[in-house]
Amino acid sequence: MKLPVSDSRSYAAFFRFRELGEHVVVTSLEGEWVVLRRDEFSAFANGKVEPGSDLDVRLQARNLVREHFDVRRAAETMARRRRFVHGGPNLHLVVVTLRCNETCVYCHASRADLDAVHTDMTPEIADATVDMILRTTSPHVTIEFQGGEPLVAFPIVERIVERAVEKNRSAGKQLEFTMVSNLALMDEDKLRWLLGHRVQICTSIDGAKSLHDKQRVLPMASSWDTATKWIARINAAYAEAGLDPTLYHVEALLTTTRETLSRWREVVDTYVELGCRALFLRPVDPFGFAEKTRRVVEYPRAEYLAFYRHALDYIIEKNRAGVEILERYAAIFLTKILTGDDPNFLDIRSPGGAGIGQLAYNFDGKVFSSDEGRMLAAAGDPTFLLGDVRSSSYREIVGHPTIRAMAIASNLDGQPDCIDCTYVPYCGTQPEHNHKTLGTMMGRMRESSMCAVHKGIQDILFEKLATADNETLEILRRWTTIRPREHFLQP
Amino acid sequence: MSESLFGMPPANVDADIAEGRVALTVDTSLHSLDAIYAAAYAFIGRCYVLLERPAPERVRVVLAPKPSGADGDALRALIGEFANELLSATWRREITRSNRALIEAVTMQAFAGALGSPSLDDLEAFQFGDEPFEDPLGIAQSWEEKYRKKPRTPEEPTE
Amino acid sequence: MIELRFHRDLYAGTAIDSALGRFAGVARFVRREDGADFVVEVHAQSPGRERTVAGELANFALGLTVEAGGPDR
Amino acid sequence: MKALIKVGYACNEHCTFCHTQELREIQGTSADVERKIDRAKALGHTMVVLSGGEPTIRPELMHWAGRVAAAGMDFGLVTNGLVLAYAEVLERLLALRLRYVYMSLHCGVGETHDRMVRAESFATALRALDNLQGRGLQLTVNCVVTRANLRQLRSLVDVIAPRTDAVLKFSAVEPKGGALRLHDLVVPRISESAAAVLDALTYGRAVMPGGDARLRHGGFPLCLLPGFEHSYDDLRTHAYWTMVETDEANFYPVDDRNKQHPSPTCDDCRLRGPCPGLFRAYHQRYGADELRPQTLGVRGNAFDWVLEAVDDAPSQGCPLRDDGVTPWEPARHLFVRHQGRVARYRATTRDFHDDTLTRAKHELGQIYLDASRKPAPNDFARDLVKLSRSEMCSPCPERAHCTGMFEPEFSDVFERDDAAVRTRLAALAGDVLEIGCGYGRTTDVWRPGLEGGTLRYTAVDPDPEAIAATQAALPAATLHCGEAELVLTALPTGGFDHAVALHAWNHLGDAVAVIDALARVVRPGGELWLVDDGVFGLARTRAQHELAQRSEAALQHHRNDDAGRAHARIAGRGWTLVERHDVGPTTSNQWLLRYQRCPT
Repeated sequence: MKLPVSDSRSYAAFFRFRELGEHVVVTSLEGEWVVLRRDEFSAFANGKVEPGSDLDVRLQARNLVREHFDVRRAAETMARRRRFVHGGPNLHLVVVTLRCNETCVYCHASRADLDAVHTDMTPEIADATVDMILRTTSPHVTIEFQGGEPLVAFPIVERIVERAVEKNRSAGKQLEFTMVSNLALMDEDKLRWLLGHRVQICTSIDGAKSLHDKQRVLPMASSWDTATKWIARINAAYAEAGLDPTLYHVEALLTTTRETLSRWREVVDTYVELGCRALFLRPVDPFGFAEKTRRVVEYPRAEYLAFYRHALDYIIEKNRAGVEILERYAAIFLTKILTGDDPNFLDIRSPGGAGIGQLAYNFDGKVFSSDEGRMLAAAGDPTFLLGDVRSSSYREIVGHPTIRAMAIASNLDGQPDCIDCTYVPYCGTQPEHNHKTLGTMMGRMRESSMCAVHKGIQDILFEKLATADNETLEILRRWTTIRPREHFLQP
Repeated sequence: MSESLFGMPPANVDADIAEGRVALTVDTSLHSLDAIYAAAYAFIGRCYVLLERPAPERVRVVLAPKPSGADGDALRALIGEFANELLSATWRREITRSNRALIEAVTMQAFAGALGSPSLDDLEAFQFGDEPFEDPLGIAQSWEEKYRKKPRTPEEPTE
Repeated sequence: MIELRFHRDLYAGTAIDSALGRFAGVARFVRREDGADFVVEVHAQSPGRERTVAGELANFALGLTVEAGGPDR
Repeated sequence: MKALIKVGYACNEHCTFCHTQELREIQGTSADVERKIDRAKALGHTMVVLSGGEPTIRPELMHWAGRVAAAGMDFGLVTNGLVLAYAEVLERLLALRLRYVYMSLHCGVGETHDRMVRAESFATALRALDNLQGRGLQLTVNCVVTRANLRQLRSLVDVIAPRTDAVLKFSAVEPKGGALRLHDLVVPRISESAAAVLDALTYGRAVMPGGDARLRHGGFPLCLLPGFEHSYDDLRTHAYWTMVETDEANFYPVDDRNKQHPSPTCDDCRLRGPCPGLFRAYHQRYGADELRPQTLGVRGNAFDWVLEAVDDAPSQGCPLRDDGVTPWEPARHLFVRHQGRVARYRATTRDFHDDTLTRAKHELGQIYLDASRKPAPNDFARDLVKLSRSEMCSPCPERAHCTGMFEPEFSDVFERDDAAVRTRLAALAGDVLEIGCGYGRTTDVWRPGLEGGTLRYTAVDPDPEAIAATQAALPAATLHCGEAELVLTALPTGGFDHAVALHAWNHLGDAVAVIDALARVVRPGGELWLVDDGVFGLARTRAQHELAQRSEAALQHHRNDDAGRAHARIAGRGWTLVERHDVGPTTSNQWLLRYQRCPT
């Protein structure tokens, strides 16, 4: 006969918890979770759970009961969540020019005017950049063209793509290209070339026309009209090529400014109308030019979270009405929460992706931990500069002391507050953001706006998981299934 | 002139608003010197930081924002932020100690994964036959290695 | 003149020397020892400059002490 | 062309005066040094010299020497030499192309040397010095002169004299690092140390086999070492182009920014070009009273940038910027782009200080390509093509600290500026006095006035042949042969309406005396015209440069005044300035000052 369970130490395995209204979220060391009613939690924490009861079964299923704690399972789950650490840098951001034809109120990229041709990457630097990228240990390589506006320096984009494809014949990576463009300088010739070379095209849409044009100023024209015209054109081209339109279409990126907050419905409607399947409700960054205009575009994080909640509810409503569109933050966190996998989103993982998951290459050959690190340097703070494609070796860049410090700083197992946070198995911090906003790479999470956002979103998601009906849960679950877009892999 | 700041314990926090300085007196039985260093280090970009020893078991951390002219509110916010960072550093030290194995394992794997093994390029730079020479007389020892421990060193010029 | 006092328990003497060397060109310093303190007098043309030099010197000495792993033991 | 790489600052000695004393804990990584060696090669250096701290105590020494040799460059060391007391170490380094050793030895008296370096080194250093004999090395023994060895410098001459491969150099101690910390104990007054060095050099000249050719000095104002002005020695005389400190990422040109030529003491000194001046920290403490500026004597007013290399210009981008601008000297390098090619020139002249070169090149735009085949161009309008900063530099963020890209500008600034002055002079009427008429350069300016009876012309020139030539061209002119300041004493008070000095001002022995004399002979209300040339540089091929070096054209300038400095001498001496044209990027190198004689 078993002895009755008499105290918490002998019933519950290691757990973290967070009160959420009528509920309590409980997570285990390795990231298993359960949402309990308050009375259930009290029983769990005090060791008053009836053996064999429904609650006991649920808790055992989540590996939260000490007596039945499955060490091997916990270890495997933890390893699966951290699988990315074996990978090496897979995302390579290449800033082919700082020149840009648009002027955006929040521009992070430290842009330059169109006549600043000296901010174009030279062919020699482009070649050295490709060579450096293909030295990564990661079997997957995504080269993302950024700017400035990459179409301004299109010959460099072409050169990099062609050289990378050529070099990859011996490197043998799963190679993809993405270009982030405002599309204003797109033309049929460039489009044909991009489609022919399987370069995925992304653009920025800030909401409906009035908001978009106000925030993204294109001299003499409407940036909205040009972008949406080309979105339709490109989507049609994918369809003509016989590609599944649910999978192959232009994705758009949103920058949430103060103006956006009250216009959540309009933003979602806009994205749906444009045929986008994903919406990423990113708050504005503290980097680059945005710093200077912060007063104009910044807002308290509580207001952002209210906006997020409204928008998410509305997106779910759309889904219930048959429209397939997901919110990217939700998808990232839900994948971690529901599947135990990690989608390897580099800004939300532990340790973070700086250097060991991504690298950013500036037009002048300088290599940075990330695009944020590059933007800080453009604003005069070279903390995250790692080397130069022309003179540094790959191992010098990736093994740079700054990267080591960042890996340790962004490992949540060493982070006060995070270590006790219920959401630690799913979360991540970004040393560049901490450095910029709090003056230390480590960060202090209670003061961190990024933490507030991550925590707030996960609160909303767990609330949904605890209270939503089956149809909604099904929608959320669907967001975690990733359908690979194999067409964009270089053959 | 020392004065207290609203909402701050006067026994620990004092300020000289005219001089633009604020100080926190820390009990070293609660916060190790390493934690104090860590917190102070994070502030040397923004402030002039001076550590003082008013008594055994006490370190007084004086912060003066670099652009002078901070008012009482700014100094209060600053020392508050410092106290938070100090607490954070102390706690981080504890956590890092208890989680050291896990952190090291993850960091090591992440680097092994990202760095890969040395390539032929790396090996190419390695030259065989350029090993250091023999130094039987200890000539190539640094001055510090050779002389610092000795009781008698040649004198400084006396002129 | 600004007088800085660096306690031996908190600062490495070598760090202070290095800091003094680094700033030698920008002001005049007088270094002495007083009990457990290393004392540095900072003399510069104006009080504002003295504040800046003294502050930067103290930061530098602290930074080097931290990098050296603490005071001389 | 040498590149100097400081590998770290640790050392097996601990000199009292060490200028990197506070950096001893800083060590460069091996990979860092390797990268710098590779970069030196890419920049076109032919020798890499390692310094520290003490480079020979690094375990990677052989590895680095091997890498330098493998890159096809020679190898050098700035060292205290102790490790070279191991004969086998020296053998291995010689096999790896060691060609240059700059070694410290501070006294011929062992105890003094050891006390200065705070180590028992003297015997080891002598053993090394003996090992280094007869190996075909470029070998310099450097002695830093401090209060400790000041009175024993001759002893070092005695030690070095029989070791005939070595050149002996006495260096002023730099008040930096240890020498600054212990300034009063270490740094002697410069007049005192220079006197001791002068004594040792004079002694060395008498007793050393090879004499002057084996004696050098560095860091002493040249005015304090009369008779040894040409024995100065510094990074540039050793052909160092660039250097890199341990914590720097890229190479920088060698420079003298830690030293200065105190103004006004040194302003007119003819030794200024090669002279190191005073260490700033020294000047701050003691001022410039000890200096003895040499204001008399002739000097040049032009210098050469000599062609070093020509490459194809890249079709886009800037070759300088793409490669990093820091290694190129803003003053001494010159890049000229023309028709798809880029030519690189370098000025090695020591006739002018870097500041003067920088001003001529970057502020005043006085750079010309010598398109002639003459030793000295004498028809500027035809011989010289003006070079201007390329448009491509305009938007460049590196512009301010880059040596810049230049392009030929085919506008004839000389003819234009000259014609403007001539037209105006031709309109003068009444009694005109010309100072320095030369070989009839201006006769066609005066002829119409003389023949038309509106002008009476008097001229002064010290050269009888010039006087004869002018007289032949202008029979009606009144000419006087002699130094202007003397001739003018004989001319009548208030006898002239205009005085003119065209390209004569900087040739006058005592310009102020001439100005005062002119104030007497020009009537109140009359005018003084001064037109002269500023310093300019010529981009030349090596052949052109050598031809010019061999030419016998004598230097004739007694000063290199620009309009501002000339005016400073004239101000307050009875003349009112009415017109001033300075030299600038859009003009030739000609400036103009016009004055009116004050009424009283």
